[in-house]
Amino acid sequence: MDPQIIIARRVAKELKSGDLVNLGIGIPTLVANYVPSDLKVFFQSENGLIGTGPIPEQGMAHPTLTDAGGRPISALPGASTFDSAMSFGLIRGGHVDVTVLGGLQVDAHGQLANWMIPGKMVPGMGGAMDLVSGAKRVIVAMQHAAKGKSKIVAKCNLPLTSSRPVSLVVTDMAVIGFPGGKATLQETAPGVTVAEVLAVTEAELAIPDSVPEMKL
Amino acid sequence: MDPQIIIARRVAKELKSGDLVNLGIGIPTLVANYVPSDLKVFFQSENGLIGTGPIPEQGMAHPTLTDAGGRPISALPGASTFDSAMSFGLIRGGHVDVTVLGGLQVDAHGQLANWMIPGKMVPGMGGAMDLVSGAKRVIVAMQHAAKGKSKIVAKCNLPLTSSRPVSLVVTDMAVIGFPGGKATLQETAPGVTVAEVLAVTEAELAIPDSVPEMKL
Amino acid sequence: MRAVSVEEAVAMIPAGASIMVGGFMGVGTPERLLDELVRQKKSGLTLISNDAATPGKGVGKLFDAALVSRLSATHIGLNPKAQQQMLANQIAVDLIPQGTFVERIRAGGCGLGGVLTPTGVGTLVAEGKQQIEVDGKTFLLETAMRAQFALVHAFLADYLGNLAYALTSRNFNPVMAMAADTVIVTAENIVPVGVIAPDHVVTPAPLVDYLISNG
Amino acid sequence: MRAVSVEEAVAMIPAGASIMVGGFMGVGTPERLLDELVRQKKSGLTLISNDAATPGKGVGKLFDAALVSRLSATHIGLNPKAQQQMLANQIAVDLIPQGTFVERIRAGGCGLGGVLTPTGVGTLVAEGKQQIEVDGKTFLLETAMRAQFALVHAFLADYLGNLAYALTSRNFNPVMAMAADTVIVTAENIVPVGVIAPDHVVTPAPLVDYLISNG
Repeated sequence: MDPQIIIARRVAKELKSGDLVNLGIGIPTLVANYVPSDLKVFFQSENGLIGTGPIPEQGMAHPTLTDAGGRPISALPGASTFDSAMSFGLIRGGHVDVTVLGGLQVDAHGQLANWMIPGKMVPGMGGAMDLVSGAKRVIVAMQHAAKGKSKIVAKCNLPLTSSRPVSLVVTDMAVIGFPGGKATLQETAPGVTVAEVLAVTEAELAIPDSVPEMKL
Repeated sequence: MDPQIIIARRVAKELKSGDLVNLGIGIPTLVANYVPSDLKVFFQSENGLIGTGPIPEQGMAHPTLTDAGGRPISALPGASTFDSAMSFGLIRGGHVDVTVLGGLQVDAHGQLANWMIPGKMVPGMGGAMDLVSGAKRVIVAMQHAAKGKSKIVAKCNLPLTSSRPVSLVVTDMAVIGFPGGKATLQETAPGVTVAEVLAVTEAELAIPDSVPEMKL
Repeated sequence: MRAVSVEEAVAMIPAGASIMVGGFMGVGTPERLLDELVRQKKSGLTLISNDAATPGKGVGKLFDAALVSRLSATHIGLNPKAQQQMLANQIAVDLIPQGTFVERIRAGGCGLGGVLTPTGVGTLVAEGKQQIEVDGKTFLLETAMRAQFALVHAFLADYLGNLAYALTSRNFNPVMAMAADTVIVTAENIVPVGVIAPDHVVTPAPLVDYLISNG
Repeated sequence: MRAVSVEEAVAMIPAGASIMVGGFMGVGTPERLLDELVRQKKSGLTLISNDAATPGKGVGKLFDAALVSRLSATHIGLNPKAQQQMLANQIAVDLIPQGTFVERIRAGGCGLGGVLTPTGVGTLVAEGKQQIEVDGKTFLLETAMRAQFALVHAFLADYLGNLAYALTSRNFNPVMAMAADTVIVTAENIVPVGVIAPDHVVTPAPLVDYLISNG
């Protein structure tokens, strides 16, 4: 299975009926494709919409209905729109149950860096800092390693997105949680062994007696 | 002429087309009756309405369209409604051009007390403190004296509504401004002499060379 | 969002709870929830409400039944019972400027620690509060306010819990619907999804925990 | 409110002015005002806008014409020209978390000195800012932001200047419409008074100074 699809499918399992969910761009966006149709999840687009629907059919896009990247989307029955003060009131106020974000690094204490590579990539943090500071649960969806280098690091050397630790990291190799503030291997991807995860993980990982395989 | 009507008519002269105006309860409410019909003034009711209209005809009142005192009102074409955060954003943010409020005392520096008599009247300040702190112009509409006692005092001994001085005081005897922070007699009511005003005014008043009579 | 009876909803509120109640002088107040609070005799309440309404109306009913121990409000001058209970020290009253009151609730609902306001500087309201200067201007630091329950009244609620309000009954309702652990809503009309256009929804459905179903 | 031509409106904006421009990635941006700013070559602008849109679209046009000297935004990653101008130090860029950005503008429009936010605590964003503890939790003090002009785009404007917005084009427009000395509005549709119901007005008429009339 495509690594991105493993991640998206596993993250989708974290969502519950009634949840208000904000998906970042990239892998997180894919999560919406794997939510069972009987699960009533509200997706928020931080540019001012709850109830985002799929990309509209050819010829049906409206210029004033877009996601936070400016791409055309649709709205589901029961959608609502609002200004940016309300949108971030929802985010910072803890009304978003789950946010799923991409990551550059997550460290052994769950701290996330995902908005800047000094001297190289300085696009701005957009809504990321508010999402990580405010959402009830923060899930990072990212590849376990990039160019052979672990993205689960001992300590982030890139600028942090928030001092608040994330709730969960889902990669193409593992699910990592932070019970007691300590990175802990909670699941491995299908066909991946604990030893293989440890071999490509820079951060020290606690390993429980039993590490089940991800259910996708 | 009834003293309250003198005050209301004189205050009405202060309003300009396009002004957003907030009228307090009591004498200030009467001001709306004396605004020329060609003057397009927006009246705000701080419970969440711009475009307040007169009391509806018998049988036309709606239970969810009231003024800040809970009394039925109507709304003019072009009215808008909003929540209390917006209502006080308008007030504190300087978007209200003129507020007209009643007063218990105004002192020689223009400071107003109008919300509390310790041990006697402790109803709460409602929106008064925000209005005096935030409106572009604050006009106090009140009787010059109560029970023979001047309400224009040397220094307020009742708790202040705001440390910000008011713009103008209109009474049944005089119009008093505060150029340079000093109470100054600007007009007298019809048939009232400067000496008569001074006789019932506790605060020291600057008297310009010419003090015209109020035009009503 | 779950639809429940008014009896079930109020049974969830313990005596001594903190409740925010929408409405302005009894306009836009969830009367059915207040009637039921009285019927179930939920005493010792901490009430956060703009005013005390008048006896027999809106939150006034809670003072009639002497259920309020603490009150945060902006004006209670039109309810003699609330005034009497305050002067007799039966209820502890915190009087707050109305703009500050609503911003503190908004801050509580929007994850802010507080706001800086010019309102109240140099008055009794400033007592005991931190003052902060920004660009040479003095502000009071007013901190966020939340409650365990928000009791909200809407004009329209759809089956998902999206809410719209009518005229001056909007007032504090949408702000309070963000600032409590549990949000309970009564609506004049419960309507199918889609009846409220997305641009006309004021309180999005995910904010609502319980909607009082029709009898 | 006064109806004016787009030429007249932009002629009022001096070079070097500070302008807030509504829109999110070019959606809900007053394009006609931006085109005219470019035509009248208003240079040295201080721009307050969520993003830099993309070249040729929305505020992106201002970077195409190199009219921006200072920029406060939350994200400019999708406009390579804005990135280049930032890296070449042609524009001074202040990057602000989006929730903080909109709260600072709201504070500016609502007469607040600032707000306390948890966002940015322990990050680069906290540098040089006052930190304030409330109930044991640390917040950054983020101060109010205003501009000389707000350029706002609405879906509906009535003859008095009441505004309503469509779908995701609302974004920063209503907040900016409160936070500038002069508010200039373009609307998709200018409609008679009463077409926008009172409960559906988002920006009340008194906030609007100029409405761009139809050609």
